[in-house]
Parts: sequence; structure tokens; C-alpha cells
Amino acid sequence: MSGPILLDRLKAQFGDKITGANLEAIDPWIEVAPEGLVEVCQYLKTQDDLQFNFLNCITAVDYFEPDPKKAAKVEWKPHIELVYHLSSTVKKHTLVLKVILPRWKDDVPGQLPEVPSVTSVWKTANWHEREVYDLSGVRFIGHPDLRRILCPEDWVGHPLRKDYEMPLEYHGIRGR
Amino acid sequence: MLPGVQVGQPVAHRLAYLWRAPAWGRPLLVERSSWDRCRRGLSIEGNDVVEFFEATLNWPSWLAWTAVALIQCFLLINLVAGGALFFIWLERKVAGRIQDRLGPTRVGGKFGWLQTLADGIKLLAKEDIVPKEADPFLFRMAPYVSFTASFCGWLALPFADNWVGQRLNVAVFFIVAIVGLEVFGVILAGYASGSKWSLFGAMREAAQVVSYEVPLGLCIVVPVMIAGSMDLVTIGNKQAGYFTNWFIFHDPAAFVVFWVYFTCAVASVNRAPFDLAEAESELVAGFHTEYSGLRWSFFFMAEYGSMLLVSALAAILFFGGWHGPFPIISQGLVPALAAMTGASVDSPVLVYLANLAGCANLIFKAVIGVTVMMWVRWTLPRLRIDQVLTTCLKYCVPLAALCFLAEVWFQLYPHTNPMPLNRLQWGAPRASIEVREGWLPLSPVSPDDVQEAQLTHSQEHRG
Amino acid sequence: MATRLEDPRVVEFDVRTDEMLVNMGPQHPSTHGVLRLVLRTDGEVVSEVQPHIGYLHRCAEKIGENLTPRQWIPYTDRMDYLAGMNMNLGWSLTVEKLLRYELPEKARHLRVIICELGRIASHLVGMGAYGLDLGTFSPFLYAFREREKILDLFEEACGARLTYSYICPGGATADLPKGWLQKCEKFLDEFAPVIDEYHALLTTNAIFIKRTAGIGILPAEMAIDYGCSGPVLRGSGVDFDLRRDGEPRYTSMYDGYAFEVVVQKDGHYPRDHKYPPVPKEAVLGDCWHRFYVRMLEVVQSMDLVRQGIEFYSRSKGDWGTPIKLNQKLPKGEAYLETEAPRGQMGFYIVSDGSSIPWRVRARSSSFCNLSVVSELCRGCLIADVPAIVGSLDIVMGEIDR
Amino acid sequence: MIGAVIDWSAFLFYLFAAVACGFALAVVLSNHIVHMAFYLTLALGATAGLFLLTGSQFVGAMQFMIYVGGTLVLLVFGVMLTAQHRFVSIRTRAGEWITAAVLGGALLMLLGYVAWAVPDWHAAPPAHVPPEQVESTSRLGLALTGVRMDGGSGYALPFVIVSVHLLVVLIGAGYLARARVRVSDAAARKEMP
Amino acid sequence: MTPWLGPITVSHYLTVGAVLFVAGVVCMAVKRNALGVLMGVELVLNGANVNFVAFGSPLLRSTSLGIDGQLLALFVIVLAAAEAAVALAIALNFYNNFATIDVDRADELKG
Repeated sequence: MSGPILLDRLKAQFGDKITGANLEAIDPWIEVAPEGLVEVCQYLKTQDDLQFNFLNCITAVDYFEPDPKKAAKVEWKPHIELVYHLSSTVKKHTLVLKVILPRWKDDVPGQLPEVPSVTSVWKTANWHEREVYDLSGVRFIGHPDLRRILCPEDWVGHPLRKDYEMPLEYHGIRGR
Repeated sequence: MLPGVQVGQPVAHRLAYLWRAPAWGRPLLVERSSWDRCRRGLSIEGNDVVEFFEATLNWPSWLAWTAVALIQCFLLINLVAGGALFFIWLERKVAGRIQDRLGPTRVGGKFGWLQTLADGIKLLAKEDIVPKEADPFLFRMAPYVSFTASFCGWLALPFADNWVGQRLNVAVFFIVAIVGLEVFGVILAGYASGSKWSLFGAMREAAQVVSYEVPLGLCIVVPVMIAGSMDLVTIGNKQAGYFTNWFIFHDPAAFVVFWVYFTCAVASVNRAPFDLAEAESELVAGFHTEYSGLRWSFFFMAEYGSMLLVSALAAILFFGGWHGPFPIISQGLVPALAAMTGASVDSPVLVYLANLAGCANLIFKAVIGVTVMMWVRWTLPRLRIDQVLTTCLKYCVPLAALCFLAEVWFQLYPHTNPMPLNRLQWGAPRASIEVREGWLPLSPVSPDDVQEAQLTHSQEHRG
Repeated sequence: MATRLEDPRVVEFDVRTDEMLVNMGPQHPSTHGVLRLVLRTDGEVVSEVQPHIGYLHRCAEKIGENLTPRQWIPYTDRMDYLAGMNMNLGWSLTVEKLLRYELPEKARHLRVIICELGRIASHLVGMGAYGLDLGTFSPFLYAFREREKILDLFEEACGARLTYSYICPGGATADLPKGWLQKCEKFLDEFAPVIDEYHALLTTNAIFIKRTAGIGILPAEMAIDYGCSGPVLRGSGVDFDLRRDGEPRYTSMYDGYAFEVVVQKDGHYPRDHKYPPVPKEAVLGDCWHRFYVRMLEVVQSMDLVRQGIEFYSRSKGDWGTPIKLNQKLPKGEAYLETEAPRGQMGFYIVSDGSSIPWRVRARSSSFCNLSVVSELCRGCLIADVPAIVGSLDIVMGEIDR
Repeated sequence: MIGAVIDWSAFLFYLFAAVACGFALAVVLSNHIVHMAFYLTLALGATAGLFLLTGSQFVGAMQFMIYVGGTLVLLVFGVMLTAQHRFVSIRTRAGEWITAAVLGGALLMLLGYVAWAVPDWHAAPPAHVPPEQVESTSRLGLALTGVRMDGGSGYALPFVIVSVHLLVVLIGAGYLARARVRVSDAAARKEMP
Repeated sequence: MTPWLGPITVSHYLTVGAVLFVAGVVCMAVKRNALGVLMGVELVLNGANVNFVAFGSPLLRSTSLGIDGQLLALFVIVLAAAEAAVALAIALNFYNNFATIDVDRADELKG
């Protein structure tokens, strides 16, 4: 199913929960509002002609420029983009979903942004979401077991954030 | 005139007697009540070495006995320890060759002869660690329990006709019982280590060895039944002559039961594919996870000692023991050499030589058994614990029981035995019917036959 | 007992013994690196397995945000260090996708040859180590004997035996040396009969079948749901292989190659007639099938290498020119998955227009394959845990990145 | 005098007797259940040695096999199944100790007196015993099947009774400690005692 | 004649048997661990066995019991094994129900 048709269909189904799209990109993507994410995913997975039964990857990209000089030049506002790469083992097609989140919930630094978890749709989302939570600092609402996965449980900070700084010390080990 | 051969006995029997060497030991002439009781409590035969010390060196009796006991202990412990040295080297060589590599090559020359010794020195130098969670007393005792159990079995194992540390009339039973005791050390080690993996190893070992003792016991009954005795010296001597007289070729039941015995023996000494107590891919190192240095090596010596012990037992029970495949290799040496040198067939030197050859035969057979165990270990994957128990209960026990019943059948109706090779009794004297200890004649025979049989029987008993 | 064990609801048996928490790893002979599995056991029965990962976490993605794509190639080597070539390929293709770079014909065939050899080498380790997990040591060394020959070939091509950094965006760092193809063919000829040895020692070995058949059954739906890929997915009977079903940028690499996806269809594997039969006890999706798929993929890869050698020697032109070390990247983002030996290896690159990517992401196959382990191990025996984990054939470097 | 003559027969007896009695006492005095099992093994092993000394080789081997190899392994198995750390040592109260010591001492004195009361029991043993009389294994086997060479009655009936008893015990023990499957449902878990 | 210097007689064995027996009885009395009690029973049975075997040995007494002594000892050993199996099963069951193996806490009459 080619991009524009699918986009129209999703728009017809979910209305303003589909907040944007870029069909000219190398991997065309559709932007979904956080509140509609689970519904859209469920729809994409269960529709007979779509059958996106395979969640390849969840990635968080932190758009933030810590260097103030460079920050003045960038055209985007600081935000976090969640990228969901989906594919279907039956129909053999792929799709990219994006969710745009603020860097901090309610713009309070330290408050992790929240997004509904898609674990109920694909079980593999469990570990991917844990990894995103661990490294990029996004809280997934409804996740059954949201713990750090790669870093130790007592680690401070989320390393893949652009403003992350390595701690000076961790249990007596010099950090930097 | 040879002792035990009477005038009027058939010539064939008199000739046949030549094939069987007179025993190295003969009953003591002098009765000394206390020694005698002690000896008869533990052993049937007298001891020529004691006789030598007493008669030639004029040592008091107690000193002679003490000296003999010490010599025997020395020889046996060297056999077990030296055997462990050799077998660890052999295992590494065999494993290497099986795996398309060389194995040890450096220490001690081209073949790495001294590799084990080097490893032993390394083990001696290792720090002796007792974990904090361990039960220190039992942790320290466990390797010795294992090693002692493995070593004790050697006391009753004959190396040649009457060359035995302590001749017991229940030697087979004794050895099997003792081999089963090794498990106790392993269980203690597993429990006392205070490690969960060790505990798993110990539990598995307990379940496994206790269940494998059942088929093992059933298996050894078959050769015991053929020989009509539990005395290993008697069992070995009944297989004198050509290899066709070996019990494995006696009848189909014995042939099958050997394989069951071998499987069970591998399981009861904890070798792959039954080495669940130390399964390294599951339990780290099982019961000896927490052991290091010399204590650890004691477990290994026990393991290799037991391997050699069960192999030697298999050799005696099924493969003729100290009798070579042809009489000339072992006991047949005596008349051959006597004919060549003109010495008497009764000459102690010749008998000694024959026994030495027999000893070499037995050890050779046992080494082959151990090598096969190594071959199996480096070829097969490991079974799972429930599969190990299934193998025991579903296959080994019924098979052994079936062989047991079949053997009873062949004993009752020997003419149905489809392995006729054995009935020829090449190179070994046999009465047409044997009166065995505790066995009654089952078919009507002529009085002459019985008399003759009793004659043979009494000869056997004298040596 | 065995039938009851298959009931997923059964977690424990009386006699009442207290449950025990056991750490399998991070230092343990069967965990394929520094993986820690926390087992909740009741006697020998495992009621729960909780994998703990991250012991090998080296922040490769964060490092990628500070290096140019070519500089990051050595880091991909260290992800699946048993199949470094395939990791190089995945990243190179992703960068090429972002650059919209068209590869010369010869480079394409070169990559097929190298990557399929890499797949063979990787599967050999997987096979040998699986034997090790089940307690047999010899197949491991037999596998390494052959793997060494492949590494010799790689060494001749790129100078390294483990971390190659050979394939790079734009082609490869060098052409194959003279006489390499002949050596490669010689290796294939020698290798073909050896596979029968592996089948004799493992695939058809009665104990091996007992240990693997019917153990750790992964149904197809669950495999897809957990994002399993590669032999793990195909072992469950899902007919999906990115070399055939992937993006055109990747599948075009295999244009003109004849191969069949190794998966059981209608109870038959494509090469059923030539290879050992599937034992009666084996259930689709169990450890045995995962192992078998790998074994057949080795043969499949050998075919592909042979075809690649022919195409390569016929094709003209050069082997491609590596991009500049500080090549400017166009603004945009690209995601590409390739079929690595352990499954679908995906790389994601986001660029803001400079020569250093804004964000780099690696989606590793072992990561998803491992996540299913707690489902597979529920109610199995302790001895089955290494059997199941081994059949997933994970590499911790790839999981922890 | 020890320097002059060591009577090995007596020496071995005293050795085994000391080990047996010493470790039997250790079993009583120890509070650690696994240590107790270990001491019991040694005591029973030494008893097997005593059996061998009296010429009862079959019984001695039997003791090794069934008692030490079987029963005790079973016992340790049971200990490991049931003993967590807090249950490993259950202390005995001092009052119990005193009562037990007094009663045990009295019993021991009584039994000791009885052991030496009959002169015939500590008369000098026979100087010469024919080997056939010592070698008893085959006679034991025959007696168990009901055949007696020396005119006594056979043991076929007791043997059968014991066999049936063993079978019943086997089934009974299996039934008592049978595997009951517990299911992971929380509700099912609550119903368990 | 002092017992230490003379030949070993039946009385010596009976003494050993008595010690084992008494140790077993005391063990049964004082141990509160069910398995400890079981060990006491084993000791008692062994004390009895020593007596049987001593009386049956032709080496110790010319008018001995003969093989009857050994046969009785055999029966005792076999029955002790059976008894241990049952007792162990009971102990395990007991442990299942009470989560302890302290026999003093088994005074309530419920399953």
C-alpha cells in the first residue's frame, strides 16, 4: 500500500490524531499524536491489508543543541522524536511512525516526557521501550516493567540525551 | 606328581592341569589362633609373602603381617595415584586426537608425558580456599571421603590369580557397594560448599547414583551366576583358556548385560554423557565449583580411580580378567617356559612370571575400558537429568532384569545356549558338570561324573 | 512428568521445596559472554527466567554521534563480533541509502561473497558453541577448524581476523587479492564433505535430538510478536528472509542469485532430500529446528558464495570507492535492515547536514531474540536453559552495544 | 605389651569399635543435622568393618551397600530437601540432656553388665575353625530360598514376607511423597495450605 | 582376665552393640529433628545387628547361632532400609504441611 493512500485512510480513520507526514523522505513517515498511538498501531497491526505485525525498532532522537551558538542557527525547537519502524512479514512492506514529544514533561527539567506504551500491540516493544527509557529518558505509560535495561539500576541520567553529562563518579569509579 | 592330581585321573585332565597355574599363595601350615582368626575373618587364602618374612627372615608374625599390609597399601595407592596421573595425560591426548589437535606436547618431551605432573605441582601451589558460606569441617572432609571410597574398592580387586589385597568371598558385591560410597563424598561436597550450583550437583548425583546402583547390581549377578561364585579370583580363573571362554561370549544374556553394565558403570562413576553432577554448561562445575588446589585434585583422583576400578571389574567379570585371549599370553606361560627351560611347572619364578603377565593383561584391558569411556565422553552430548533417570529406569533396569532371567534359563537348560563357542571350552579344563557352591545338580548324571566334578571342585578350592 | 512440564501453567511440583533464586552468569560457562540470567527454580524446574543485560554496554550509539560514518565502522565490527563483515555491510548500506549512492556491479558481488562467508563463519561458531552448551566439546573444535580457514581468507583480503572494517560505504577498502577466489573455491570444496561430520555428531545424534527436539518451542506468532528474526524466526516456520523480502536497496545485492529461503514448508525443508531427516520428536519452532535452519543456511551460503565467485570474476569495473572520511551527509534520515547471520540487523542514521550524524541507532537481532527467552524457559528444567539460550545463538556485543 | 606384639585381630576390633562407638556418641552430641549424618556414616561403616572381622562378609558388604550407600544417601537427601538454615540445628534443652544422660547411662550399665554376665560369652574362642564354616555366603543364599544344609529351618517364608513388605513400602513411600502439581494461578496458590 | 588383653570374644562385641544401642536410644529421645530421630533408630538397629552377627560368628564361639545370626542381621538391614524410606516420606510430608521438621511441633492432630 503506497504512502498517500495509506495516509488518507489513516486520516479518515483517526482524524486529527494523525498530525503530519513526510512522504518524500527516504523512508516516508507519518506523524501520530501520542494519545492516538496505541489505537493507530492496533489498527495497523490488525487490518487485513496492512498487517504490520513486526515492530522492528523504536528509536528516540533528541533534538536539542547544547551549544548556544549553534542552537541559534537550528530551525527546530528542542523536542524528542520517537521513531517506530514497522514492517509486515506477510505483506512485506514497511512503515515509519513518528511521535513528537516535548523534551521534558510540562517543561520541567527532570520530568520525563510521557507516551503510551505499545507493549499491548507488540510484545517486542517491551525491551525496546525499556531501552529508550533507559538511554533517552521517555516514560512509557502502561509499560509492565519499566526499568533500566542497559545501564545499572542506580544510574543517573539518560545517556543519549544531547545535554547528558557523564557523572564524575559512580560507586568510586571515576567517570570523566 | 603334581599336587592335587591323583593317579587314575584321565590323561586329558592331567594335561589340562598344566594350563592352570598353581596358586601363588597356599594355606599356611602353622596355625596361630589369633592371626588365623583375623585372616580368616577377612580372607580365605594364606599369604606367601608373610610366609617368606616369617620363615626366611625369622620375623615375628605380627611384623610380617604389618609389613605385608604396608607393602600392599603402598602398591595400591601408587597404582591409583599413578593411574590418575597417567589417565589425565591420556585423557588430554585422546581428547586432543579426537578433536583434531595434538594435546599436550611440551612438558616432559615430545608427548607431554609430564604434563599432569606439572599440573599437579600447579595445583599444589594454589591457594586453598574455603568459602565463607561453606561448612568448613565437611568441606574439608568431602574430598577425602570420595577418595577413600574409590581407593577402598581396590582392596578386593585381584590383579592376577590370587594377587589381591584382600581376598573376599563376596568381592564383587563388596566392590560395587564401595563404588557406591563415592557418592557420599560428592553429596557432602555439594552440601558443604554453600553454593547453589554445588547443591544442584549434589542432588543430581544422589538421585543418579542411587538409581544406577540397581541395574549395576542386577548386571553383576549374571557373571556371578555363570561362575557360581562372588569371589573375583574364582570368577577370573573360570575364564582360563582361549578368549572364547570369556563370560561375555558365554551366552547372549551375558553379551547384552555387559553393555548394560558398561552404561551403568559410566553413570555411576559420573562420566559423560552422565556427568550431570559437574555439568559445566549448566552448573558451572557442579559439586566441585568451590574447590581448588589439592582438594579438587582429590576428587579427580577419585574419579579416575573409580573409572579404572569399574573397567578392571568389567575385565574380570566379562573379559577373562588376567587371562589373555590365548593361554600363552598369561597362565599358559608356565608350561611353555617350563618346557623351554626344563624347570618344574611348580617353580615359583614361573608362576610369578605368569602372574605378572596376567597382571599386565588385566591392566591392559582396564585401560582399554577407560579409553572407551574417554572416547564416549568426547563424542556425545550430555543427557538431561530426567533423561538420565529414564535411561536407568526404563531401559537399564528392565534390560538387566531380562538378562538376569535369560541367564537363569541358560543355566537351567545349557543346551539352548545359542553361543556354542563357549561350550567347547578351548584350552581350559572343565568337568562335564560342575558342582557349584550352593548349586544342586539339575539333571540326572552318572555317579562318576559327580565324583570327577567334585574332584575338580576341590582342586579349585585349594588354589 | 514430561507431559506435565509442557503445560505452561505448571510452575512447580511438590515436594514443597522453597524456591531458589540462582544467578546463571554473568560469569558462567554457558551464557555466551556476560549475560546474567536470574533463574527462579524449584528443584530442577525453572519457573521463571529473567535476563539481565548491559554488562557489555559501550555506548556505541553515543559514540556514533561524535564520529563520521566511516570512523564508526570499527564500532559496528564490535557489535556482532562473530560476523563483523555483516555488521559492516549493514551500516555501509544505510549510509549509502542516505547518500543515495549507487554501487558498482563488482562491489556488489564482492559483498555477497564476503558476507556469505561471514555467515558461514558465524553459523559455525553458533553450531559449535551449541554443542558446547549441550556438553559435547569436539564439534566446537571441528567448527573452529573450518572457521579458521574462513578467517584466513578474510585476513588475506583485509588484514584482520575478527574486526575487519572491510566493507565500507561506497564499496570496500580494497579489492580481493589475486588468487583469492581460487583459494575460496578450494575452501568450499574442502568444506562441503565436513558438513556431514557435523550432522553425524550433532544433528542426527540421538542424545542431541533428545536434548533439543521439543524443547523451547517458539510458535510463529510469538516469534513475530517478539520481533525475533533470522534463523530463530525461520526455525518457527515463518517464511521471511530479508535477502528476498527486504528493501530493494538490499535485495538488489542478490539480483541474479538463485537461492531458496531455508524454512520448513509443508513439513519439508528445501533441501530435505539431501540432508538428514527431521526427527519425529521435533516440533516446529523448537531448539532442533533453529539449529537445523542454521546448518542448512551454511549450505545455502556456500551456494551463494560459489555463484558470487562466478559473477564477480565475470563483472568488469572496480570494487567501488570508499566515501571520504569526512564526507558531508545530506540532511535526512535513513533506516535499513539487512539479514545478518543472527537475524535482522537494522541501522538508523539521522543527519543534520554535517559530516557527523545527529543520531545513530542500531537495532540488533540478538536483542529481540533474547527478549523471548523468559517465555521459552517457563517450566523447563535447568539443563534446558543453556539449550534454549544456545539455540537463540546470541552475541552479547550486539545486545549491549 | 604393644611394643612386643600387636595382635592385629584385636587391634582392628578395637579400632573399629572405637570408631563406631565414638561416632555414635558424636551423632548424639552434635546439633548439626548434616554433621550427624556424616558421623552416622562413619559409625555404620565401622560397624561393617566389625561384621567383616567376625567373618560375616556378606552382611558386611550388605551393610555398606544398603545402609551406607542407600539409606544414608536417602537420609542426606531428606536433610537437604528439608533443611534450610534456620532448621539446621534444633537445640535440645539442658533438662532433656540430663534426663537422657542419666537414663542412657543406667541402660548402658545394665547392658554392659549383661554382656559380661554369661561366662560362656567371654570364654576363649575356638582355636581352629574349618574354612567351610566361615565361608557362609552360599549357605546364606540357600537358607533364604528355604534350603538348609545343616538341618535348621529355611527362611523362605520370612524372605517372601520381607519382599512383599518392601514392595508395599516402596509403593507407600512413593505415594506419601508423590509429586503433586501446583498450578501458577494465584487462586490455586491460595488454596494450598 | 581383663577384657583388654585377652582374645576378642562375643562379650566385646556385645559391649559395642550396647554402646550403639544406648547412643541410638538417647538420640531418639533428645533430638527434636525428625531426621535426627530417624538416625537414632538406625543406630539402635545397628546395635542389635552387632549382637546378631557376634552370636552367629563361628570364629568367636564354637556353639554359635550359625548362619541364623547373619540372616537375622540381613533382615534387619533390609527392613531398616524400608523403614528409612517410609520415615523419610513421612518427614517430607510433615515438612510439606508444617514447613518445619521439629517433631515437637507436630502435636496437633490434623493433616
